Amino acid sequence: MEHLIWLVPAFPLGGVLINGLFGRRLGKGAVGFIGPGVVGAAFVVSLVLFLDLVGRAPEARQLTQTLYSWIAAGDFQANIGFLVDPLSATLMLVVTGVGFLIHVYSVGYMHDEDSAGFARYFTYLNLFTFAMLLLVMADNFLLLFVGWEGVGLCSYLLIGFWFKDRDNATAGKKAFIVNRVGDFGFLLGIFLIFGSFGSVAFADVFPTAASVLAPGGDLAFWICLFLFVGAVGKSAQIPLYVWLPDAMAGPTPVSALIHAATMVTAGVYMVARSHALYDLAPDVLAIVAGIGAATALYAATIGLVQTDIKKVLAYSTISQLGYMFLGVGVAAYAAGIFHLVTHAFFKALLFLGAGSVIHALHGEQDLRRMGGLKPIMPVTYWTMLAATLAIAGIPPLAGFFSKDEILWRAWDAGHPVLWALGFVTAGLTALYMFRLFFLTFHGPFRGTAEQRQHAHESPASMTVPLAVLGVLSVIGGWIGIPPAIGEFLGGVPNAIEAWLAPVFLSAHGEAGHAAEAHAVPPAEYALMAASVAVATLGILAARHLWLARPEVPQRIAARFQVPYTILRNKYWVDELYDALVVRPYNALSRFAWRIVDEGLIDGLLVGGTAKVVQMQSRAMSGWESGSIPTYVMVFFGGAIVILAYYLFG
Amino acid sequence: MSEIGVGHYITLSAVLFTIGAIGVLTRKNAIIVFMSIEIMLNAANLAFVTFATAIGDLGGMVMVLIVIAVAAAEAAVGLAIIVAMFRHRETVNIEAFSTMRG
Amino acid sequence: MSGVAIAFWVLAAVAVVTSLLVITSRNPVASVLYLVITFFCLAGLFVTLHSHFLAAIQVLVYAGAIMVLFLFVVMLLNLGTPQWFDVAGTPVKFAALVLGVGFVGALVAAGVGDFEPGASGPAAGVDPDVLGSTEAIASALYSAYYLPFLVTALLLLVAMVGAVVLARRER
Amino acid sequence: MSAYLSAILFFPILGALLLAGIPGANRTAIRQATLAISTIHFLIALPLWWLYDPTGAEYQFVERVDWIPSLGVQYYLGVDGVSVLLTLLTALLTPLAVLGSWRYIDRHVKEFHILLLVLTTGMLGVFFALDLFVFYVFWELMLVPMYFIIGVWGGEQRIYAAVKFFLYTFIGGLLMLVGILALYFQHERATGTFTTSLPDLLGASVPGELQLALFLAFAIAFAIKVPMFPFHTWLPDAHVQAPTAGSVILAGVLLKMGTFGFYRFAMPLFPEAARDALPWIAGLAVVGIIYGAMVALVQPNVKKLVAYSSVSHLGFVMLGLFALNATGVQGSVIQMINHGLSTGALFFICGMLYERRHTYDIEDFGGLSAVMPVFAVLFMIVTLSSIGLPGLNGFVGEFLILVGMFQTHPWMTGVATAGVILAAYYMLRMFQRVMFGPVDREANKGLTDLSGREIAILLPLVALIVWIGVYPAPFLARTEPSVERFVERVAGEGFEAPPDLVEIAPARGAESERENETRDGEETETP
Repeated sequence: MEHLIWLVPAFPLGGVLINGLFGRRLGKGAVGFIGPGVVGAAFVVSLVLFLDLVGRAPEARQLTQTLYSWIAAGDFQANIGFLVDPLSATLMLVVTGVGFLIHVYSVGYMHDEDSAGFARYFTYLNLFTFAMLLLVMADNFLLLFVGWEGVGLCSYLLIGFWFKDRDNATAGKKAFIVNRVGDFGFLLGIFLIFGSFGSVAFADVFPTAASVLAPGGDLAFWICLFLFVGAVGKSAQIPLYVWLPDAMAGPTPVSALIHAATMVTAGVYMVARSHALYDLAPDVLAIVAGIGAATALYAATIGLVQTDIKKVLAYSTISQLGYMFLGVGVAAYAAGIFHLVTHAFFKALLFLGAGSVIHALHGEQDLRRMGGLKPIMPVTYWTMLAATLAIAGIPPLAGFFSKDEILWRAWDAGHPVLWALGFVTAGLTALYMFRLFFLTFHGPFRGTAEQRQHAHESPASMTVPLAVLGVLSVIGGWIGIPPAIGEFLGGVPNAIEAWLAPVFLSAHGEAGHAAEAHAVPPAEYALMAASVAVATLGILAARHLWLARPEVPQRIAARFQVPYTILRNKYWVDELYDALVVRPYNALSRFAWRIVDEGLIDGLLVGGTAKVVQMQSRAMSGWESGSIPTYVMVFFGGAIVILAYYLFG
Repeated sequence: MSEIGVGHYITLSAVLFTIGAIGVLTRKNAIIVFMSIEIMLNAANLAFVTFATAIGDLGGMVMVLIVIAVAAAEAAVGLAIIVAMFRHRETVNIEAFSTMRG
Repeated sequence: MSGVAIAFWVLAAVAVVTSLLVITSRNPVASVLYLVITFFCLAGLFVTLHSHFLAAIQVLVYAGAIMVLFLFVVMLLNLGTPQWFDVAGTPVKFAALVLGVGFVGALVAAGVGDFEPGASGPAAGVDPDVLGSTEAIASALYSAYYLPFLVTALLLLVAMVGAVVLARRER
Repeated sequence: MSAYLSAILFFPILGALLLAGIPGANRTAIRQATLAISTIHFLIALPLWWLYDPTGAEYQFVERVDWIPSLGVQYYLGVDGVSVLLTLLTALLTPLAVLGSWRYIDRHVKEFHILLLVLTTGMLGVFFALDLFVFYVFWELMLVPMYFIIGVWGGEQRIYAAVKFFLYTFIGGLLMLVGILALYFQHERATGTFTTSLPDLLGASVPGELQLALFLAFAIAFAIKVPMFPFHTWLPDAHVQAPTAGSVILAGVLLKMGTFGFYRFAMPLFPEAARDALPWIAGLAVVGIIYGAMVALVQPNVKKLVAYSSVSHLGFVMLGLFALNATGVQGSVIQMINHGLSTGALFFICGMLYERRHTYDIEDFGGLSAVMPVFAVLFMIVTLSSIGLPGLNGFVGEFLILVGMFQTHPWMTGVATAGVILAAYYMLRMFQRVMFGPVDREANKGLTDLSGREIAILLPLVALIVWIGVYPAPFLARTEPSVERFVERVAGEGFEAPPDLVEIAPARGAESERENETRDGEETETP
C-alpha cells in the first residue's frame, strides 16, 4: 500500500494548482466541486490506508514512503518522506474527514463571494489541507516543520481573506508572527536534535533516544522545551495564545477547520509524536501539563464573559487544547489524541453552527442581539445542542469519554492539583457553553426586526455537514470507552487506546496503562460521577442565569465590578504584550535607524571624516599666499633642512 | 698661503651661492632677483668645474655647458615674462603679482 | 705663494665683493655692471682650474649675451631709476642674512673646506690642461653626452620661441 | 585550455562595441539589441551548468597565459562550483535588468546599456579570476560602471550616493591592494618566486601576526562590499538613488562579491587568522542580521526597506560561511543565489511600483491587492521567499546556515534564529501596508496590473525560487565538492571539536546538576 501514500497530499496540491491557476475562469460551480472533491479523494485514500493498517498486526502497523532526498549538505540529510502509522493515520482521517465536511459547508457559506474570491478561498483552503497533511505525515522533523510553517502561512492568508478591511490583515499578520515566535523555538529544538542525533528523521531519533539523551538530563530538557515552545505557539497556549481570538476575523469555516479542528492541534500531535523524547524529560512533561491545565482554566474564565459568539468558541478551543496538553503532559498520550479527535468533531460543529447562525443573521456575531432562534433554525439547533452537550462532558456523548479519561489520568498519575484545575474547568466549560447556547437559541429575539425577518435555516449544503458532525459528536466517544465502563457494556475494549498503543508502546518498553487488566480502582468511578455532576451543575446554573432570570448576570457583573472588567478585557494581555514587546521594539528600531545609522555611522564617522578632510584642505590652502618671497623662503629653508640632515643626520 | 685646494673653490662657491640666495630673498625687484639667480647658477658652475678638474671627469665640464645653456634660455624667457608683467602692471615689484594664491 | 694662489685670492675677493654689490646696490644698472665683473672673475677662476674653454664660454655667453640682455631690458623699461619699493623690510633682510650665514657656517663646519678629492684624484697620466681643453670637452660632448647636448639644443629653441611669444605686444 | 571562459567574459564587451554603432536616438533598437546580446550571453553561459563536472578538478575550464611575466602575473581564469552558480545568476539577471529598465531609462539610453554590459564583464571577471592581479583589475573595473549608473540615472541625491558608494568600495579596494602586495612579497620571501596566482599562494602559509594583518586587510575590503554591520551605510543610499536595473544588479550580484571574496580569497589564504577572527566576524554578522531587520522595520521608503533587508540576509550568508562545516557553508552558498533571486525580484517589484506611482513611500500605496491581483500573487511569493518560508528557496539556505552554525556556536545561532521572526515582522508589515487594506488613495484605483514584459521579468525568478525551494539537490550537488575543499582548507585539523552541547544549556536548578555529575561519566555524545 506504500505507493498510495503520496496521493493523500497530492490531491489537495492538485486542487491548489487547478483552482489557483484557472479558478477564475472555471467559475464558482467547478471550483466548488474541485475544492471539496480533492479533499474527499484524500479522505478516501486515507481510509484505504487506515483499513490496511487495521488489517496488520499491531507491531507491523507502519507504512513509509520516501519520494526524494530534499536537502543533503555536508552531514545534514533530510528527505521528503511520509510515515503512516496509527497516530498519523488517525490525524489524517480527522484532517481529511472534518476538512471535507468543512469544504462542503464552505461552498454554501461563501457563495456570495465573487468568482475570483471564491477560487482564491478554495485555493488557500486546499493549500492548508496539503500543508496539514504534510505536517501529519512527515517522517522527519524538517518536513514536519515545512508543514508547520505552511499551515501558519495558510492561516495568515485565510484570516486576512477579506483583506480590504485593515483589521483582518493585521489579525493575519499577528497570527503569523506569533506563530513564528513559536517556530523559532521549534527550529532551535530541531538544531539540538540534529546536534545530538546527527539526523532529523524520526526513524533515527526515536529508537535511539534513550541511549543518546541522558534521561532527565539537560539536553533532553532543552530539546523538549524548545519543541514545546513551538507547540505553544501553534496551539495557542499561554503565553502565545493571543493570536487565536483575533484569528476569528477570518471566515467562520476557516475558524472551524484551522482554528478549531486541525491546525491548532498540530502542537498536541507534535508532542505526542515525539513522546520518546518527552519521556526522557519528566520536568518538561510537568511543564506541559501545568501550562495545559492553567490555560484551560484561564481561557474558560475569559470565555465566560465574551459577547461575540466566535470569541467564546475561540477561548473554548484554547481551553480544550489546554485539556489535550494536560492529557499529553501526564504521559497519557492516547487520551490526549482521543480528546483531540472528539474535540475536532464537536468544536467544528459548534463553529459551523455559529457560522450558520451568523449567515442567517447576515453577519451578526453579538450574542446580546440574538436569541429565540430555535424555531427558525431547527437543524442548527439540534446539532448545536448535541455538540454543546458533548463539550460539556455529558455521557454518553464524545466529550465525556475523552475529557474524563484525561481527568482520570491526571489524578492517576499523581497530579491532584492539575486534576482539580481540570475539574473546575469542566464545570466552567459547561457554564459558558450553555450560556452561549441559551443566549443564541432560547429567550426573546434581541436582534432588529429586519434580521428577524430574514433569519432562515441554512441551505442543505450547510446543514448536512452539521448533521454528520452531530452524529460524530454523539458516537465519537464510543471508540474510547474506558475499561471502567467497558465491563458493564460487555467487555467493549478501549478501541483508540489499543489502536494507538503500538505507537506509544516503544516509549518506555512496558505496556501502556490501558493494557493493564487490573481491577478498576473505585476512585475512577467516583471521579467520573463527580465530573458528570459538575457538568450538570454548570448546565443548570447557566439555565438559571441566562434563561430563567436574565437580569441576574447584570447584577452579578455590577457587584463584582473589578473581576468582571478584568475578564471582559481579557486580563489586558494584548495591551500588555503591545506595551512590553511591540512598542519598545518599534521604538528601538527607530532609535537604531535615526541615531545609530544616520547619526553615528553616517553623521559622525563617515560625515565626520569628510569634514575633517575639508577643514584640513582649507587650512592648507592658506599657505599658498601668492607672494613669491615667502615661497622662496620656504624653498630655501627646506633645502637647508635637508642639507643639515644629510650632513649631520 | 698653502696650495689652493679644492676646498677653497668649494667654499667660494658656497659663499657666492649664499649671496645669490640672500639677493633673491631680500630684493623685490624682479630684475635683481633674476640676477641673484644667475649668481647662484654660476656658483654651482664653479663647484662643477672644481670637482671636474679634481677627479678628472669631463662630466662636470659638460654639465657646466648645459647649465650655461639653460641659464641663457631661462634668462630669455624670464625677461620676456618680466616685460609682459611690466606691461601688465606698470611695475616689476614681485609683491604685486599674487593672483595665483590658493 | 704661487701665481695661481694669488690669482685665486684676488679673483675670489673681487667676485664676492661685486656680487654683494649686485644685491645691495639701489640702481639696477649698477648691479648689472657689477654682475658682469663677477662673471669675469669667475672666468678667471675657471682659467686657474685649467678649463680654458669654459672660461671663454663664460665670458662669451654670460658676460656677453645674457648681461647684455639684462641691460637691454633694464634700459627698455627705464628701470634705471632706483625704485622705492626695492629692498625688503628689515625683518626679512635679517632673516635672509641669518639663513645665509647659517648655511655657509654649516658647510664650513661640515668640513667642506678640507675636502680631499679622495682616491679618485686626477687619474694618473691625465694632464689637467688636456682635460680642460676644447677637444676633450667636444669629444665627450659628441659621444657620451650626446643626448643631453641635443636636449639642450631643443630647450634653447623652445626658450627662443617662448620669449618671442611672451614679450610680443598684444595687438 | 578552452577559451570558453574568456568568451563568456568578453562577449558583453563585444556587445557594447556593437551597440556603439547604433545611433543614440533610436532607443528601442538599442534596447532590443542589448536584450538580444544579454540573452545570447546567458545562452552562452548556460552550458556551464551541464559541462561543469562537480566530481572533476577543483578549477575547471582553466585558462592560464602569461600576462606580465616579470611580475609573475598571469591571465589565469577558472571556475569552481560556487562561481558557476554565481556566473549563471549574473548572466540571468542582466537580460532581466535590461527588460526592467525598458521604460524606466529614457535619457542617454545608449550609454546606459553599454555601461550595463561593461558591468557584466567586470562582475564575471571577479568570479573567474584565479590570479590576484586579474581579480583586482576586475574588482575595480566593476566599480566604474556602477558609479555612473547610480550617478547619472539615479534619483535626487544620486551624486552623494554614487560618490559614497565609490569611495567606500574604493578605500576597501586599496586596503586589499596593500594586502595583495604584502602577500606577494611575503610569498617571494618564503618561496623565492614572484607570483600572484591563487593556487600557488594557497600553498605557502603566512606566519602568525602578518597573516592576521593580511586577513584583516582582505576582510575589511570584502566586509564593506557584503556589507557587514558598521560598513553598511552606503547600501541604502546607493539603492534608493539607483535606477531599478542598477539596484537589481547591485543587490543581486555586487553584494555577493564580498561574500565570494571571503569564500575564494580571504579565508583560504589565511586559515588560522580566519579562525581567530571567527567570533568577531560571526558576531558582527549576527549584529547585522538583527540590526538590519530592526532598521528595515521603520523605513518609510520601500526600497530602503529592501536594502536593509539585504544587510540582514547577507548577515546570514556571512554567518554560514563562518560555520566552518560543510552544512553551514553550503547553506551560505545557496543563500547567495537565493538572495540574488528574491531581492532581485523585490527590486524589480519596487521598480514596477515606481513606474506606476513615481514614489517609493509605503504610505502612498494601500490595497493594491484588489487593483493588481497578478502582481499581488507574485509579490506574495517573493515576499515569502524573502522571509524564508519552507517550500521556497529562502528557507533552504537559512535553515542550512543555522543548523550548520548551531553545531559550533549555539548561542550565536540562537540570536540569529530570532532574525527569522524579525524578518517576518518587517516584510509582512510592509506587504500589508502596500497590498492590503482599503484602496483609499485615488491614484491607486486606476493602476494597471502587470504587463507582459513585467511578468516576463518576474516569472523566471519566481520559477527558480520555487524550484530551489522544492528540489535544491542539483544546486547543492554542484557546490558540494568545492565547499568540502573550502572547509577542509579553512577548518583544517586545528579547529577543535564544537563545544560539548550539554554545556550550552545553563544549569537549570541544583538537583539536575547533581544528577549530571553522577552520570557525566558514561554520557555518549555523538555530535
